[in-house]
Amino acid sequence: MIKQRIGKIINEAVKNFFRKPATISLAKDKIQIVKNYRGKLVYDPANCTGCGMCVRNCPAAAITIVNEGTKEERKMKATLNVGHCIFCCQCVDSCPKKCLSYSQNIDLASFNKEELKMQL
Amino acid sequence: MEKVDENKERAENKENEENKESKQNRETSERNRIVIPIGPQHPSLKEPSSFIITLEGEKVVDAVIGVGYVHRGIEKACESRTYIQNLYLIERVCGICSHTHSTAFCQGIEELAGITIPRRAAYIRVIVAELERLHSHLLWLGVAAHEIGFDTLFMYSWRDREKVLDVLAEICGNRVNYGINTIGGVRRDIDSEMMQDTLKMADYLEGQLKYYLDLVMTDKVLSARLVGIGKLSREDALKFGVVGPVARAAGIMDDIRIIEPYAAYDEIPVNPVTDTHADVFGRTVVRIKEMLESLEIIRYSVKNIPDGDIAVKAPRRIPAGEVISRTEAPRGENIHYIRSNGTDMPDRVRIRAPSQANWQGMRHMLQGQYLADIPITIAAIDPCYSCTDRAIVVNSESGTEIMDWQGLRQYSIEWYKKRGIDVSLVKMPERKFYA
Amino acid sequence: MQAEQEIVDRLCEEFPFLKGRVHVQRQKRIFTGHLVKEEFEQVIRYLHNNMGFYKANHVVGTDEGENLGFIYLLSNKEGIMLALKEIAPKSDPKINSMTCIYPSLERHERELVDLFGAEVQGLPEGPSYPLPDGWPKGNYPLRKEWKPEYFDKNTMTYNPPDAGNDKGKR
Amino acid sequence: MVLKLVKILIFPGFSFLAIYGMFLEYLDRKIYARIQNRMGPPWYQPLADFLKLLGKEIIIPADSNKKMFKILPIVSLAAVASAFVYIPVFGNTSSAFFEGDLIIVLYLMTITTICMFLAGWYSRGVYATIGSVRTLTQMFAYEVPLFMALLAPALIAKTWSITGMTAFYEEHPRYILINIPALFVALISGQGKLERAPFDSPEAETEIVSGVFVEYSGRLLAFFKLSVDCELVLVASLISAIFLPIMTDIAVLDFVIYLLKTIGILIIFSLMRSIMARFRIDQVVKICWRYLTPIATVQIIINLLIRGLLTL
Repeated sequence: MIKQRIGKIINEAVKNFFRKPATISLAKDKIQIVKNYRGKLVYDPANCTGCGMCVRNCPAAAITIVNEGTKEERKMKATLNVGHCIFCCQCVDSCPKKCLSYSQNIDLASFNKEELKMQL
Repeated sequence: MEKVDENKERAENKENEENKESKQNRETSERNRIVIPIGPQHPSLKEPSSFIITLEGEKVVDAVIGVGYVHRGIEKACESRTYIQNLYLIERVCGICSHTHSTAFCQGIEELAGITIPRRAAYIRVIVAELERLHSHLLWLGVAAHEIGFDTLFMYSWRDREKVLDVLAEICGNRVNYGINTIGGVRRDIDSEMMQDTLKMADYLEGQLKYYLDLVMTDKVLSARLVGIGKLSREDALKFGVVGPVARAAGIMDDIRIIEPYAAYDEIPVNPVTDTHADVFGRTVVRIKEMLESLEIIRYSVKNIPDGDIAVKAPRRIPAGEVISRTEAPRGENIHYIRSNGTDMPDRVRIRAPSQANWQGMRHMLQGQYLADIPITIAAIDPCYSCTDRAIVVNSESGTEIMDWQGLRQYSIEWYKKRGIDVSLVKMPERKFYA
Repeated sequence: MQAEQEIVDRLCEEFPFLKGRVHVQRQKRIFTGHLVKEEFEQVIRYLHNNMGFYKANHVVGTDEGENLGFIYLLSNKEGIMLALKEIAPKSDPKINSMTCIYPSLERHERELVDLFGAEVQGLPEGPSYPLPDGWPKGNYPLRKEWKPEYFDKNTMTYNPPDAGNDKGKR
Repeated sequence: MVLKLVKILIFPGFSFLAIYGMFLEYLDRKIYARIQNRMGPPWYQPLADFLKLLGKEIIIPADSNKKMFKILPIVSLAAVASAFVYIPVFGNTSSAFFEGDLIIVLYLMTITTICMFLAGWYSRGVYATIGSVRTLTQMFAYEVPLFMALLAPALIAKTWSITGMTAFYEEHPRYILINIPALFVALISGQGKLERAPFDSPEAETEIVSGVFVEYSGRLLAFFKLSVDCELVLVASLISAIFLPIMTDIAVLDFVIYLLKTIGILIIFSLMRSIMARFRIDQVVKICWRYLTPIATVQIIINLLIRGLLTL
């Protein structure tokens, strides 16, 4: 039989009292994110052929890419609805020309619904 | 002749009276009940579900359990999305055990398409799965501690869980819904820096986990609240078909990692963890020991991970067929049934999450408990409502009537009248006690 | 594969109608063909009583066009999973509840009632789920002909387009 | 007269009590947080909570007894405030004292608990009803050991006045040591009295939401919370006055010592709160009657014997 006693955690409690807290004050400090964190998409229209693989594979139907120019002179515009985006970055994997990548920008909240539709 | 009749009559009368009395007693005990609703919103529930608990004093006599508030129709939605899109949908079946669902789904499709994933991908899947088990069990430990009012342990275990989440974010790119699986392998490789961080975390966590195990074993207050609560014996566990730590705490070894090794578990040694307590205490011990086991698996796989590709190309259209894929989720056995019809969308996807199997034993566990033990009993199966999406009903054998406030008052007036006090003159407003 | 083949052989021996309708898909997986109610009940009772399939993991409902399929997933101590299939026509989707031998199936069978419109006889009384209260009768969301886009969430009514009207089709 | 009013209402009376109560609540939360390796609230948090609650809408359940529902928080606060008058804070005498004020303080302390019970009972919620029943059950459990422990030192001092006891123990500091078991009992049952973890099953958040306070909102809740804070001060000061009568004759120094003593007791309370899981209500009753009451009884017997020896 193991000897049991009341309040076993007391040693750890006293030790932690003098330790630096594990939490941060959100008002003062900045949130630290790891380097591989998936954030907002970055779009580079230079190579984009408008194949639409990203649009087809997007599980949340968040990204749309339209060609505003002509077939010969492409002028690709990508729109991302951050409100829909689930940050899986399947579009980055799907893109055959590597036009899409992700940034570390995760501070995307907005009071306005319209602002969530972002031009990439 | 008349005398006999009289006697008979008397005897009959007596019998009737006795019957009446016993009936009255039974009725009294049946009516001496209070019904309290727990949920759909309640501080002890982390997700919506409703428990209508009938109490006799502080003891539970009956529980009507309603789950299904988070039914999102994922299975129907799967039928109108491509396999790639489904991957992310299925990952969102559950926020805590998302990797195990996507692993089961990917495995199933890979089996249908006849793909063998690279060994390195299998190892990465194992590492992420074990990290997920760690974070899920640490989360559970915190929730369980909170349910019994032990907030210090709650904070400590969640502080340690943060370390696991940091490693997960580093490997997968997100804290939950990792998005690491893809059909044919994994999406991200693991580099040496990540491995170092993982091992460092494992070393830190091992000390902490051993401390928690020691704490649970030797703290008198914790064992006063955990031992003997929510009993589900081996026979009952088999009868109700519970899975995961609930079954393992009752001495049933049902670890899919051992029974039917998937991913890289066929190469990695996994030691079964079982316990014989068959109560909340046993489940706690099983979970903490499982975490220690997970650390060993992580260490082994990080050290023995083979070089090579991380994914093979998968076709968009999956050949027709049907498959049952099983994985071991943190909460138990997770079954996916997938049927494809040769197009790029599945014909039918069926997910049997572990929580769904564990709800059935809840009736047995709740009856005869104290009200104060309901939260920890519910928490002990680590219910995941979004996985479950279902509801079960537990009927008490006698069948209870739900008393409203008026009924209770009427009962109390009668109760006092029997003792010579008439309280019926005291005015009381009308109200419904139970809504 | 040895154990799986033995199970298949034993089943075929016991039930001649199963011959050629049960196969080992891979290690630890046995699938049967669709059985009608009477055949199915004989087999499932035999599996439970005589062959050590102590656990029923799940019931999967499927839509087979004209019929409804029910796949009972049973497993034994070695972890061999047997998918036993039952079939019932959509016009008369009556099956018997298996909760008498597998109590753990209650929820899963209840779900068949709500989502597939199966009439599971012998199921213990209880409220409907997982669908919410006030769900219109005759709407079985997991049947193939039921399309979520025709369902109006606010009025809780299902408004399929008329046969000749192509406007609602996608 | 004016001086007396100032003493009762401002310092060291009600205003001081309220401010000090909030300060102790902050300290308690901060210590609790730091033990749990968290940041904890900023210093103004209890005040901010109080002010915020003052501005909130009051919702009174339609079926509750409205008069009682409104009056109970005030009665509870008033009971604590009037009990505090008899406890020496500034200097070694309290603002008001007479022979027997210890009994009055103990009964005023009970009134706050009764108020909570009634508040739960009259608000008629399911959780509130269960909470109030538990409050009452717990009161029966801790009251006997707490009262016995607090009265034991009075037996030696041969006075029922807190000020008198302080004076007696100041003269005979060695007798303080005799009361150590009673101090132990008083600290534990004091925790029960304050309904703090591990004895917080009357307001267990995960079981019955917040017990008796579940229907309260706005100003009424603010006053209830304030009275709970003040109760903390009251219990801490009472224990420090009875068991730790360390006094100098300089009033300001005494006040500082008083603050140190109460903060010390609060630290013990906070530590106790953080190292244990919540007891079930039946376990609370068991602990109080099986362990605490016998210790308190033995203390009473010892003190009676010593008292007999003293008179010899």
